[in-house]
Amino acid sequence: MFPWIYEFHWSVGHLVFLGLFFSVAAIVATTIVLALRRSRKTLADQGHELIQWKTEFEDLPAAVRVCRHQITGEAKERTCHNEFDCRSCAGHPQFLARRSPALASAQTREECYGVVLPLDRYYHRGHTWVKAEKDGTYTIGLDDFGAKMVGTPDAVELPEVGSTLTANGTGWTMRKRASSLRILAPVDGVVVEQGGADKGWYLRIRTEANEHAFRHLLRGEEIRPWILRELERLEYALSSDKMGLSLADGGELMPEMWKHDPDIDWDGVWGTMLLQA
Amino acid sequence: MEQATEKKSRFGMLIDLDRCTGCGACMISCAVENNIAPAEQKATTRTGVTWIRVSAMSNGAEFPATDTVYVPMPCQQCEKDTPCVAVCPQNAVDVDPQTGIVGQVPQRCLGCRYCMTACPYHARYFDWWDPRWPEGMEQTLNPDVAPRMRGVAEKCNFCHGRLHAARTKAAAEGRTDIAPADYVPACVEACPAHAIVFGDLNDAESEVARGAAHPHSFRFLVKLGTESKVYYRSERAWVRDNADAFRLA
Amino acid sequence: MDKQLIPRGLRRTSFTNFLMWLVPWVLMLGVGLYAIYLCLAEGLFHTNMDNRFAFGLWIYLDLTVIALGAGAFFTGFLLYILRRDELKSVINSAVVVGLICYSGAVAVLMVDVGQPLRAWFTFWHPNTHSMLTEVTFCLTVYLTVLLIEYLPIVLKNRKLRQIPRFMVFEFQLHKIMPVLAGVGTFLSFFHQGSLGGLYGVLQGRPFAYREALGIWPSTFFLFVLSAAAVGPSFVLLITWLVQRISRKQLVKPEVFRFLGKVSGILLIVYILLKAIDTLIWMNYTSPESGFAAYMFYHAGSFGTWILVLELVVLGLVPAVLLVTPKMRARPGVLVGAALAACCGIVVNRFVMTVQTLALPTLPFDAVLSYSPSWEEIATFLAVVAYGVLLYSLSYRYMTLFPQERDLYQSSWR
Amino acid sequence: MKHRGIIFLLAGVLAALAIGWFVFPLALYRTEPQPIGFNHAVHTGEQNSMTCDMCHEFAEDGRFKGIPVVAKCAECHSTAIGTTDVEKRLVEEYITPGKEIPWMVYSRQPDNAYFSHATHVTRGKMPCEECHGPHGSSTTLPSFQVNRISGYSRDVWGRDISGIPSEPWQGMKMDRCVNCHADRNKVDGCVACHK
Amino acid sequence: MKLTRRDVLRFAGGGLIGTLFTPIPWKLLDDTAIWTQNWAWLPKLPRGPISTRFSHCTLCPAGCTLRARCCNGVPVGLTGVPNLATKNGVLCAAGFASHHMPYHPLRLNGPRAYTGKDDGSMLIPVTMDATVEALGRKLRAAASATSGGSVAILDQRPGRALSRAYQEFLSGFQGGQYLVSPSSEDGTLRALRNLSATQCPPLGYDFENARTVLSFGAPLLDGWGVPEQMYRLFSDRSASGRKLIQIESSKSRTARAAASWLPVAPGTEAVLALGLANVIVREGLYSKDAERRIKDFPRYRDLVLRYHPHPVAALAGVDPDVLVDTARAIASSPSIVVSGADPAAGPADQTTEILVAGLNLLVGNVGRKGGIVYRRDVPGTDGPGYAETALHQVPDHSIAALIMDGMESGATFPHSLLKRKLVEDGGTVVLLSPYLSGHSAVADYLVPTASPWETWEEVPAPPGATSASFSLAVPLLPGREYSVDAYTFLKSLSKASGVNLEDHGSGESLLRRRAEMIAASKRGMVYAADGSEGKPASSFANGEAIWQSCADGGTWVDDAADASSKPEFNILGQLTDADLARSARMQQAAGSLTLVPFSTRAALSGATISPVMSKVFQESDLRMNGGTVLLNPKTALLFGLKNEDRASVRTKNGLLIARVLCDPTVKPGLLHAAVGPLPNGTPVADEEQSAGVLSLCTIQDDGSWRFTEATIEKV
Repeated sequence: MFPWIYEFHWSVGHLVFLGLFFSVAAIVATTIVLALRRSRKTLADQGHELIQWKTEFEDLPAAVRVCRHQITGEAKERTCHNEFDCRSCAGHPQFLARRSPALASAQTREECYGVVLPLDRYYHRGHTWVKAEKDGTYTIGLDDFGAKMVGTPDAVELPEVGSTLTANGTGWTMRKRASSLRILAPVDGVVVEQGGADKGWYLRIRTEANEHAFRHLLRGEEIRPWILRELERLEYALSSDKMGLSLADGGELMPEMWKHDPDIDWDGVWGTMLLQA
Repeated sequence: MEQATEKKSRFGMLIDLDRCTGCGACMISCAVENNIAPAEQKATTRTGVTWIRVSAMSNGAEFPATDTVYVPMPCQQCEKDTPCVAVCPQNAVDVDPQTGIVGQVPQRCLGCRYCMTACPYHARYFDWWDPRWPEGMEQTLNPDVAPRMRGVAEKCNFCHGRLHAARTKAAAEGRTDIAPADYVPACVEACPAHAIVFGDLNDAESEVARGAAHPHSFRFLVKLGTESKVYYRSERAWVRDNADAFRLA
Repeated sequence: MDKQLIPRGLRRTSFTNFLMWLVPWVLMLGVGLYAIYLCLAEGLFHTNMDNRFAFGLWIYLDLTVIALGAGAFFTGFLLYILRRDELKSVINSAVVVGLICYSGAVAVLMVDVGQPLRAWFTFWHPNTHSMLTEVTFCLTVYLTVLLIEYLPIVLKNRKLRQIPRFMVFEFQLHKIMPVLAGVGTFLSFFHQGSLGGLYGVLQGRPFAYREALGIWPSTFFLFVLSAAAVGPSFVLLITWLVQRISRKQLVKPEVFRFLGKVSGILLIVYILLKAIDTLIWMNYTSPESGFAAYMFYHAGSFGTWILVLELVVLGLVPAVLLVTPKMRARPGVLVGAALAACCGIVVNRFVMTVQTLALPTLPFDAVLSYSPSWEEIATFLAVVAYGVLLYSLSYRYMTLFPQERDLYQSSWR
Repeated sequence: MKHRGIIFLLAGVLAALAIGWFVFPLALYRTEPQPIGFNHAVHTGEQNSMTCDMCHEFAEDGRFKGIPVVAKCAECHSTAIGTTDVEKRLVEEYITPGKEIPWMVYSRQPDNAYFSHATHVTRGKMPCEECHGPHGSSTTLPSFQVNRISGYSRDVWGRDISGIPSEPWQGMKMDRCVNCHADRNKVDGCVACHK
Repeated sequence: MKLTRRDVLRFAGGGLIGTLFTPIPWKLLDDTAIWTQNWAWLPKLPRGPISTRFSHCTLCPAGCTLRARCCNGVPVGLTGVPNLATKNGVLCAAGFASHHMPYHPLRLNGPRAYTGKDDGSMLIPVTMDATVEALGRKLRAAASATSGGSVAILDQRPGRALSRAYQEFLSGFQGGQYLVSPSSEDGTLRALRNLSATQCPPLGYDFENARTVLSFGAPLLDGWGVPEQMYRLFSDRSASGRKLIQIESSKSRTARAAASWLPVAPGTEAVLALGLANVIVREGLYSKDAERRIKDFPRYRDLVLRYHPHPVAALAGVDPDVLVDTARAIASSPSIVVSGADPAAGPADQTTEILVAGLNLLVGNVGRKGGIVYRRDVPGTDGPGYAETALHQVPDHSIAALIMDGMESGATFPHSLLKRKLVEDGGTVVLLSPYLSGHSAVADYLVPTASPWETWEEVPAPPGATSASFSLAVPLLPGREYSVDAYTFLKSLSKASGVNLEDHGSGESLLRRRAEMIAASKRGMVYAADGSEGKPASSFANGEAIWQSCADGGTWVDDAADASSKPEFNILGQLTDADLARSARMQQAAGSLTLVPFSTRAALSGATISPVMSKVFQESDLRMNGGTVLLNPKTALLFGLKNEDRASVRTKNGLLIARVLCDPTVKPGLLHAAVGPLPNGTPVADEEQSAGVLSLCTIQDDGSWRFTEATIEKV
């Protein structure tokens, strides 16, 4: 195998054979080392949050990855390949440019099927919102859809004050029954205060945000079609798991809705609805 | 140190099938010489270890025209593209450049048995069992040949234990070449009908070289191109005509 | 705990049901492990192999299993190198099947050799002329590659993903998967070929011996081609089987059709070349070594029917079915043809290994038969059980079919 | 602590190195006492100036007899010549009852190796020391150590656990035979040295 | 500082990396591989000084000279000694492994007695003293008039000094019988001596000078007589002017090598002999001298003339021209006509033996160089000896107590033959043997004697030798404390049974005494094992010097006997018309076969051979293991059998499950059944199988068992 071991032949065949073998072994080893080094770097750069979202997004069903412009009816069929990050999407500005201002609603809140969503804030498709506060900070919370669907969490684990949030990364985690739910952060920012369900928000953050930084979030006239679609999705998630069950009376979303049928794979339902694999 | 020059030999054999009576003395003397263990209870003709095996070859004619020769078949010591050497993954088989003997080192062998599938003469054997002798009988082992462990292939090597002894003797007497009389494989020595001749094929004067050139001499499966060094001889044409391939029953 | 490991949104049977499913396989594995112990600790006399049938059931099935496991490399090749993205939906499953096939084959090989503790001598003192050396080197490295390819699938498990470094490593590893796929393809080319060469170089076995093209006998290339041809068929078959057993739709029908098409095209090429090779062997190679080819088909119970079976019934027929879009569109025909193609390879490997050894060479030789001992069968079944167990665990706790959830949620659209 | 991780890693490496290089050899080899002491130097020294082959003889057929039998010792020591305890024991325990001394042989090769002293010493004129080192001038016998796994004498691998001989004569593994033959352009097959 | 799990993992990881830089993994890898090359249960080679000793093989009566290569004094390899002036030069397969015999797994390690007989009896250890005492009682009882039988000794190795002691011992009993095995080798010679009307000296075959040898089924080239001599004389068909004609139903190894072969129908040999005689008589080719010496020549001639070659040839299934040629060949040159059969098939029937002997007389072979010559007995045994009877010729139910000495070597016989000769209630059988094999199954007492290589053993002249000889098997190994010297045992037996036996010390001193007698006779030559010229015995100072020479592997060979003796014979004296009638063709029932047992000398059913003989008996199909039957492929087809089938063989005596092999050299209609050995030393299963074949045989009125009607059926 090596020149210093007897029976090593300096013949062409022998050298080519062993050369190929060592090359392949070297390539495989290099690949592993490369992957390890890159992982280290990513971890050091705190890039893992984004990576997690990136990979999980890939695994989301196509039905979830529908573009917001399809939801609003602006596009016929359009699947997002950009991890819902409209900030770097080339198509999004064109849609915006074409959008008629008349679409804007005069309402201050949307309410359908028992879900109440105030329009004074931006919504993330993972059912969080971000709202500008008067003191220049922003509050982040779980929207009514999410809150009703999950109910009162058994435990909430919020990031420490001073820690950084990444849009689409982990905002905070909640435990409900046996499920551990990761709530996606709607925007980048630094946590300045921890909140909770009782305060109406979960996190207060400081961010360098501008309009562009919030571009990927849903707003105004987009909320209603989106929430209708989410309801449909929820109903499907529930019905496909257990035939016959659908949303409670008239399709209204009830608080602690899991209690209607605790045997459903709620972990799966919540995960699907909160966009996590 | 002075460079020892040794004569390069090509040891070969010539087996006279007309003389062979199929008595089996070669097989037993071989087993004793080479420390081949007795069979286990369940061993059969197909799992047994016999470095030289005597098989009966029939002319296929009906009684009483039937005729049979016994064919003693040791390793044929193939010379060219030796089938077993080429296939061994870890060089446990080689052709000794000094003697032309195809050597098998059981200590290197991993027991993959590829060599056995490669050998058209079925002259290689596998140790399916641990070698076991009845209690006390291990004292009778030939000190010049190491017993093989289970799980390796083994085969005839022209009694290289005897070659070693002859070399040691030659060296002790200050000779570089062994005396032909000092090196005779056990089966050759044992054959009561003197049907086997052994010697150096490189030596044109040797009995084996002269015998091999005889028109009645032949080798088995010669068209496979293995250039074996074990020749056979028979006056009977049907024996020679049959040597190239198996026959349909 | 069990629930926490199952990928979110996938429906899996209850843990009890799953355990019940595992029990028979664990038992099978246990019996096999005992047989393996007997062979390793006492000797290979526990097998029914003998000096003439030096290779038995194990080698035959190893060759078969590795040919079928070719789906892993070939799917990887199509996906990562040729960028056929539709295969994304089966690549994970293909990798697991490949891993099972290869690791199982290597495990059986370690029982098959008489002195497994000396197996490393092949690396230390390699005889590079031996096809087996090539096989050993390539198999070892390729098995490593398969393990590395399997790693991301494991790391993607829901629970393991929660550890950031695993998640990131998985991501990074996945990014350079094309390199590994390329390496895998390279290695597979050689060892699939070498397995063919294993018999093709046997000058002393005129039934198997083939003329060389370059430094390899023609069987080298035929084996590569045949493995590549049935690999996709086997992936198709396994996927179909898992669908039937789990009663779920796991991939889209067009994936099946695509796999069938690839298999069919390659099979056509393979059968063509194999036919040419057989004709050359019959008319030149074999007669020149002193053996008329017809003799091989008149000895013992091996008639020319085996040739017809291999080349026509289980070769040309499925190939034609698979390349015809109309036939391919019918699921029954598609699966049936894939099954036939796989059986064709099973027969081919049988002919190359078992028939080669059964046929005599010497004039006083007879056609031999061989039937494996219970230890041999149990050892092989242990590998099957191991495969089922590994696949079941992977299927339950890992995402083998990325389209599964999608398909399960897509009907409402 | 910033380097906590690396410290534990290094500690692990160091512990492994210590165990591997110093504890492992102790565990791998079993020391067995020689049945009786022997002073080569007394025999080969100026006073007696015996040569190796006076005791380590060849048989008629060229076989090397190895360690001499007690009868050979008795040629001189039929009764004690000196005053040492060892010699007294030799005479009392072995020579007088005619019992062979169960020597443990440092350079014993396994059954599968064939080595002809005649070829190397008689014809090749190699000095004994080239392989056996200055064993002939030792005053005491070194400890005899057996590899617990392979059963070989430690001297076959070489005293140094690394396998790299600290002296040219150390180690009697196959590499040494092969390398020496290769240096002399001797091309041999396996059967040349394996029996 | 608190130790966390992560710290431990790091430490372990570091350890793992560090270990790669230590010898641990690499050395362990190497050592485990070396371990597989030397594992503890692999036998270790003997190491020690190499020496050479000469001795003689005692496995069969041929008594070949051999050279033993010894390590530490223990024989590790045997070879024949070529170029000797005496009889020997090569070894047979069994002989090459005879040094394994002391370690045979079937070795008896103490006296044994059967608690019962024929009824699942048990073998139990007994003490030597108890055995001797019990036997003494039984012998005395047997000798008494009321027992209905007599005391007999079956000597499986006759001609030794010990044999003489046995004869002396027997003379102490009323009607004591000295028996030998029913060997076929000297059947013709025995028949000749029985035909003699006047005193006939001992006889031997002078193969060296014979030009034609006609063998009636004797396996001359398969271990018959002195194998080396046979191979030397007959294996080279083209070179020598010697002609071997084989009359045998199948194409055996001998028939294959013979110059011509007459595939005779089984059982028609006697008729064939008459046909040959017919040609010789009609063509006047017989010896005129012989005509004078055959006292009943006219009657013989009349009988012979009734057997014209054509009908005889038709009956025997041979070519009439070949028959005539054969007759002319034996009449035209010094020839030997010898009857015989495979050692397992026992002696030829009496009629055949007599008629074959008659052929020798007819062409004048007796007393002629190149024919059947006279020889002398070993000094000390000359003069009126004790009557020697072959077991099969003893009257039935005549033996009340039987002592059997030695292992089966030259011949074997079915247990049923032995039982038939014993008194009705079974009598008492004692077997002196080192091994638990052979007839141990029918013995009441087993007395362990020393195995070969552990004791001095006399090797007398082989049967049919042209002159008497004396050589020794040399003990190279220390005897086992449990083995008994046969002579010492005989002495204690004589004491216990009250018989007078002259005490000559031990078995060894008995042999030394014989050497003394040879020295005193001043006859013969002593040939050393180194192949040097022989020295006359008279040149040796005393018996001790001859003993010494023999202990070094030498052989004493007697001088040629006086050829002037002209004994007279009655050929037909003992033959009745009924005998002749019986010699017609065997009637074979439709759908049945003729079972013929076969084996090789020294590897008979009960003979003990080295376990390594499995190479030829079990690990190849060169020789057949017990329980194998050979059939002509055509016959097999007729019975729906093919190679490697298992089949049940049935005769009127029993049933045997056998392995079937098709062999085209077997005459159609014959069923060759192997009476195999016990190569790998497993007594029970194999012995039942091999004893089985012989137990299937029907014993004829004359004590022979060559042909038995049988059927075969696939199972």
